[in-house]
Amino acid sequence: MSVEALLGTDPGWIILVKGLLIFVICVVATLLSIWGERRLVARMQQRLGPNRVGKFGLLQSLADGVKLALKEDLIPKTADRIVFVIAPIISVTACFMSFAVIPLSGQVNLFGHKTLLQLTDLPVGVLYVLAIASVGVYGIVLAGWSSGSTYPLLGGLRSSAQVISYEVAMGLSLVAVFIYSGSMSTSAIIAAQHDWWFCITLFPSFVIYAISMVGETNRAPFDLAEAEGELVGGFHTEYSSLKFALFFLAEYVNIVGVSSLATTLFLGGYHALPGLTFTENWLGGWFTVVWFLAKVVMFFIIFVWLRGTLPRMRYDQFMKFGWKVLIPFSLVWIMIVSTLRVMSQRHTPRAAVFGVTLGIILLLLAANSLMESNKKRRAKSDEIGEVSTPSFPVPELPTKRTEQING
Amino acid sequence: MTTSTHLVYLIALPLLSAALLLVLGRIADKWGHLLATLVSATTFVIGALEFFAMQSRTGASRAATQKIFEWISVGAFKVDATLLLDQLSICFVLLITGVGTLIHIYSIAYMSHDHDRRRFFAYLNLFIAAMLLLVLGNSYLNLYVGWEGVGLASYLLIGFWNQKPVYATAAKKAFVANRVGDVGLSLAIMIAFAQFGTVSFDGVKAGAPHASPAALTAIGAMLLLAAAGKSAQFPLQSWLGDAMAGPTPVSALIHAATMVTAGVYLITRSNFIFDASPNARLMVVTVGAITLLFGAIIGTAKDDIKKALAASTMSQIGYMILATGLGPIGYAFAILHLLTHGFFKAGMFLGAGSVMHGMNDEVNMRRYGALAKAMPITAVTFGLGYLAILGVPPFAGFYSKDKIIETAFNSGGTKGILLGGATLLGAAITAFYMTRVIVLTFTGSKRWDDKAHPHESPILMWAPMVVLAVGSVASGFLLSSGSALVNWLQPVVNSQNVVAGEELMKPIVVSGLALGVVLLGVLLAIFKYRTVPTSAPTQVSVFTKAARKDLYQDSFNEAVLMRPGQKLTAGLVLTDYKVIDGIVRTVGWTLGAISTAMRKIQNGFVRSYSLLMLLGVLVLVFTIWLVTL
Amino acid sequence: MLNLALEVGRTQTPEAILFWILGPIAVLCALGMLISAKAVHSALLLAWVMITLAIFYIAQDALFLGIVQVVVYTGAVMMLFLFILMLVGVDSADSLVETIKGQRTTSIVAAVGVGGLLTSLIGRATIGHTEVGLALANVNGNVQGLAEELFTKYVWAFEVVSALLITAALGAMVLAQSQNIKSRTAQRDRSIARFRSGSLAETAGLPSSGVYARHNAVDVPALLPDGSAAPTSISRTLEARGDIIKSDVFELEASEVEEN
Amino acid sequence: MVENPLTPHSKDLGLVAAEAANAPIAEQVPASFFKQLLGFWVTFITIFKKVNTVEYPEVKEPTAERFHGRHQLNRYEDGLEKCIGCELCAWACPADAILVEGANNTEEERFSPGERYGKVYQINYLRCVFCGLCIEACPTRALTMTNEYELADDSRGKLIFEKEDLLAPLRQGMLQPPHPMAPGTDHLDYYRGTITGSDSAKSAEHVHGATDA
Amino acid sequence: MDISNYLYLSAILFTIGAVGVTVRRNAIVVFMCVELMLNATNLAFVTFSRIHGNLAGQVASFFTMVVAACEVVVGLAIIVTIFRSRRSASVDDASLLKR
Repeated sequence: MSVEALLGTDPGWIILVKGLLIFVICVVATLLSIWGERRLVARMQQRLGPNRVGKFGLLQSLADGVKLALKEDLIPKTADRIVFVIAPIISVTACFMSFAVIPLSGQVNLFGHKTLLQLTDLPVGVLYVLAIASVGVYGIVLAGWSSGSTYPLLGGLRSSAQVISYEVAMGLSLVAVFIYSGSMSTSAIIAAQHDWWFCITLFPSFVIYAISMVGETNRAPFDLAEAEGELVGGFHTEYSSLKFALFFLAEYVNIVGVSSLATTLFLGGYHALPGLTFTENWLGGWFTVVWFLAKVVMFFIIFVWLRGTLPRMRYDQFMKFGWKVLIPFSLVWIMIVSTLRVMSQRHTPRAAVFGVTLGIILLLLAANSLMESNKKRRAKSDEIGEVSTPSFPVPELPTKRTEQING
Repeated sequence: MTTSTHLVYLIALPLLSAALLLVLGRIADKWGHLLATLVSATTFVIGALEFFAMQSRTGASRAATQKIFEWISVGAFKVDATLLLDQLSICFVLLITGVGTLIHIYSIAYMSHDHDRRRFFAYLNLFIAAMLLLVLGNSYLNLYVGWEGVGLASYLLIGFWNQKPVYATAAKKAFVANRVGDVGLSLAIMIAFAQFGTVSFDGVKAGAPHASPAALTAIGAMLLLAAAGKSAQFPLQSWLGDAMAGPTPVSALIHAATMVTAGVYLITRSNFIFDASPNARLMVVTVGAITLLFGAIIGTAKDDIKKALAASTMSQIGYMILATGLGPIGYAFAILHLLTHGFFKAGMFLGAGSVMHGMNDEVNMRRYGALAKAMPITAVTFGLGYLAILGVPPFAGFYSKDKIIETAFNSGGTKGILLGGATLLGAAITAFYMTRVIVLTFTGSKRWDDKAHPHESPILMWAPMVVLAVGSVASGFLLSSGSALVNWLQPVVNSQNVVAGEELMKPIVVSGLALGVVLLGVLLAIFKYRTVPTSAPTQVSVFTKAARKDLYQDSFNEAVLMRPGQKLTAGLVLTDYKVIDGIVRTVGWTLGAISTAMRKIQNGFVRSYSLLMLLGVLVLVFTIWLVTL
Repeated sequence: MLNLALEVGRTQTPEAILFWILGPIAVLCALGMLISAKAVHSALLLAWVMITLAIFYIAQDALFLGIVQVVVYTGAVMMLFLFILMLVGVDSADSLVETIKGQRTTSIVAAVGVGGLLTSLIGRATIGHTEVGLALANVNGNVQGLAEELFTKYVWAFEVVSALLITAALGAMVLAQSQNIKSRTAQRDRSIARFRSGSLAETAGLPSSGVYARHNAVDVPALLPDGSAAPTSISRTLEARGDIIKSDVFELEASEVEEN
Repeated sequence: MVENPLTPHSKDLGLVAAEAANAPIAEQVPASFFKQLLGFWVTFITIFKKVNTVEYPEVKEPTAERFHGRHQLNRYEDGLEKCIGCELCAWACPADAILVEGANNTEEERFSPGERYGKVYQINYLRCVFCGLCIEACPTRALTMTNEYELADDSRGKLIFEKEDLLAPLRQGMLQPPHPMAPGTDHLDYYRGTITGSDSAKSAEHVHGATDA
Repeated sequence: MDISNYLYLSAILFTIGAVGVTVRRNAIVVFMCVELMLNATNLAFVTFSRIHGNLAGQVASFFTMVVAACEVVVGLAIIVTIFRSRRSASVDDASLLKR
């Protein structure tokens, strides 16, 4: 049955149930992912992590959440009260909204009703996710501004600049997917990955998306907005209690969100691994949810791994990386992809396709060698030439290694 | 009609190269000339390939077209930028790219000491592109673009050394004279459009037989004016001598071989107009005859080697124009003469350049003499060109010029005798002044300073000369053997559709006559220039004085055109100042007074301005509201 | 909400409900933008108006345009406004007192006049009360339909607009960055410049006053290792003020250098 | 060329072998990209390594011998306090955490062997930085530090330790002061450490016990 | 519902924007009002598109968006430049042209 047919016949209550289900999944995923992250990072540092509340510390996040909610709610005197309250709400709302178009499962039986675990399927679904993400930035910017103090303002500006910049790279990386799937709807993109997942055929896009999704969610090593050494807590420095908890929630739901988008766009969505497709019929189709969640969890583990491994980048390096590496690279990649796509659609002979590919590779290599030689030349020009010794005694220039033995 | 996809490269490549060289600037200094030469050679190769492809086709499918884009589309009026390569254009394409490439090569050496060599080559490429566009366009409008393009390139190249005011003036002069011709062309296009509703060659050709004779004559006259401007024909001939201010390769390429022959091309291309209008043809032959004598006479008195050659060019193009005016067979002979002339005149210009190169840019022939020993290759190649222009068998000029003389005699009646006589006389004078050039330059006693050390030019310079010399020896025979060119051009100009007129003289008689007068001219020149004073004698006849002054062409222009123009301008300026400015000033004063009052609205506040705009919108909307009520 | 909007595009009554709820809110927000003293509040209210319009677009079968409206206007343009507001620091409340006489009254009257006339014109218009609907135009999908229009009929305009975009971006960069075209000389650059100066004397930086000298007052020049005074060691401010003692008094005699 | 006087002599500074001294300085360039990726392997493999965490409330590892823990006011063998109320510890304290008020011993009420004893002795553990300067300042070794570190509490008041909180517990043979010095001894004997807790203490205990009873 | 309601709404929003441009002094707010006017016209375009049943209106509205984005970028850069030199974002302070 087609997606429209499945979704179009949903009665209102099914939509409500699905919405509720998505909400529950997001919140539970947040609680579990905070716990999982803490446990995993702890193991990477040879620690145990939270293990007190509940079995294996599973309820730790819940306990923290309750604690946060019960804390005193402070609003700074210089804050803009209305905006201060609205900001976290925008953040949270936006991050939940993007789940509307993400298919969590294949065809399932929900209370005797055949449907998909997807709220709606838009022809411009992925674009919609990007739009919602751009609205989500408001939460950060407004939180930073409305706090009425310097650190949050700077943090807010930083993180929104970051999110906007990386959104560009992210959008560009998705263009290749659109070109190959011929659609912007999530279900059509999943269907287009029937033969090969896009993470293989469009590997560069996948890499760019994976990098920019980390930048987009303000996560380590790109968590400059909350660089404790520089900005205290970033945009949420002045926030406390439930409002802070909302930001926390938003951050993790965002992570789950971008991970699910990555799953949908590059890892074949809710489909099983190739060769295991028979599992998709288990539990009346509900087993596809497991596949979907497994892939999301894999992405989340990568997030955690990155955080456990990499040091935080410097802000200017980070922006440079986004604008001068990721974006140009994706532009070039899109050109290549569209060329190949047009060739394949026009049934250009295989030899021509290979020729073009070879040419591109040669061009890239040439560019690389040019850059290398340029670098070498610059290094040469950096060398200090001969210097005359003045009339009075001065220490020798440190041109040689002199190691001093201590004590 | 065949559709080709490669024609556009003929124009695009040199244009791109020119743009690249101009845009890149000094970065391209090192390799710019090589790129330009390479591009030029490439266009030649493309042209040659097209030629062979065309040969392999037959009949109507020989001509090839390529539509580049839809250029103008206004209602029913549609002009596409389409290229047309037919039998006529391919001659020009090969000539332009072939001679052009040789001259590119020549210029590498000739311009090697110039700082702006890259710019020079960029202009050369620009010229090649424009000229190719001119000969490849399939409508008058396309041709017009190329026409203006070569005018621009010529202007840029004549004034290439524009640091000298004289050269800059020469460039301007050429440009203005060309503009007069351009007005003629644009008028011709407009009349054609008004008459036929189209400007494509095919459309005009189809419409020509049904048009009114007056319109055809008008178009023909205007086309002739255009041709006269571009090809330095009477009465717009005065710019060509001054155009020698440009670097010698330019003179060779543009002002001898290619651009100046554009007029011949234009008339040949418009053969359907001239065929249908005897009046226009009469004008053409008149202009041709006048110019051929005019140029020849000027040539006898010039001491500047390049100017002497320029006068010769003028005269030779006069021959061609005359030939085009003689009807269908004349077109083919005109083109034949054009091609051979392209070879030997370019060769001789390059020879002159080579001489100048060896003589520290000295141009006065009275300071040359006995250079044959110092530069043997130059002397030999120049000599071959000389023999060709004289029309000595079996050199190229013999085949082309004699045909023209013959056809002129055969055109019938008094007209035939007059024209034939003019061409014969021209041939004699040609022999005289060309011999004079040879004698003054290569033989006799040495008259140069001790500072000059004449030497043979480098291979890059003499190699093109040799190639061109070979061309001037062989091209005539090759092109006319078995009426090759006449047959080739048949589909375009109907050259075999000749109504057999009565033959006034047999060809052999004409040839004999011509050779006789030529011999006369040669002997006269050798006799007259046994000894040559290093400075021109001042006690000379009125005719010599007149010839030295270019037959008073500049004075004529000044008296007839410039002075009355100045008077008119002065009068207009006075009127403008007193009457029009008076009115304007009154209006201005009034407005000023009003503005002073209204200035208070201009308070510098953007918001006030936007409010005024809003009020304007209010008025507008209110008007609409009222109107639709 | 999106789903709802999609639904109502196809039926009449829900669209009316949507319109009569969101329309007045949009008008109120626009009015709020007009009268709020804080520019940030204005920006937020405007952003909401734009989102409302996006929903209206979607309700009118312009799905792609609706999403693009959110991306472009809400996501980029309004975000840019917020950025500038915060970066420039004009986020404090504006004074709403009118300074130009008659400006406010005139403009409100004029604008209301324009609005009233427009409304009246729309009311009288013969076309516009019925619709043809986009079902036919959108038969291959809204995005595909738009793409076909854009890349065939309007491709020239599309290219021109893209050129405009690039030009605008360049222009903005030139305007905003003109002061920063040259990279600032950093410590590293200065250090390299010192070593490149050709003499080792400069490499270590300027000596501080009083070093090796007989006194350590700020107006006493440092002594270089050969005993000569280093005038560069004294602050230029002191020099300008004239608070300086002749420096050669403090130089060591040649004999003293020997002893040392 | 004259030898540069400021050039360090390799011998003086203990430079390593001449070869190493002449080696050019390696340029500081980042490692290759793939080498940098090794970091991911490090974190990954650490997951499977043994955890260093000590599960504290259940498992308590012994501290180091000289761990600076809670203070303790010591006693002589017969139970008399060593503190003489000199306040040197309070003076030495950089954090101003110690308050001492001395008072005179009387024959009826004797807490320490000499003339004076510490009547009030407070250590504020909200201020104490456990530097141990007080220990060094103490002339009678009355103040020492224990290894005890579990000092958390839920009110500020509870973290100001009084004398009774700090005093060492009475061991076998000790008697709760006030009680007189062992018969036939003076404070110098105490100081020299000749006092044992044997008889005198027992008798004193006996006496004490009798009075209690 | 009468579809011309959208047109009425568009007219009202346009009017509000126009008032804002003439009344507000803060250059950035003035710009925002201009954006509101553009948005109002966009709404009209989309509605026309629906009325006439072709996509030309939507295309026009698409182009409007791009041009508006350009305008905002350049405009804001100008505002920033003015603000740097005059420390004020009031349009009334930038009235040098009157002399």
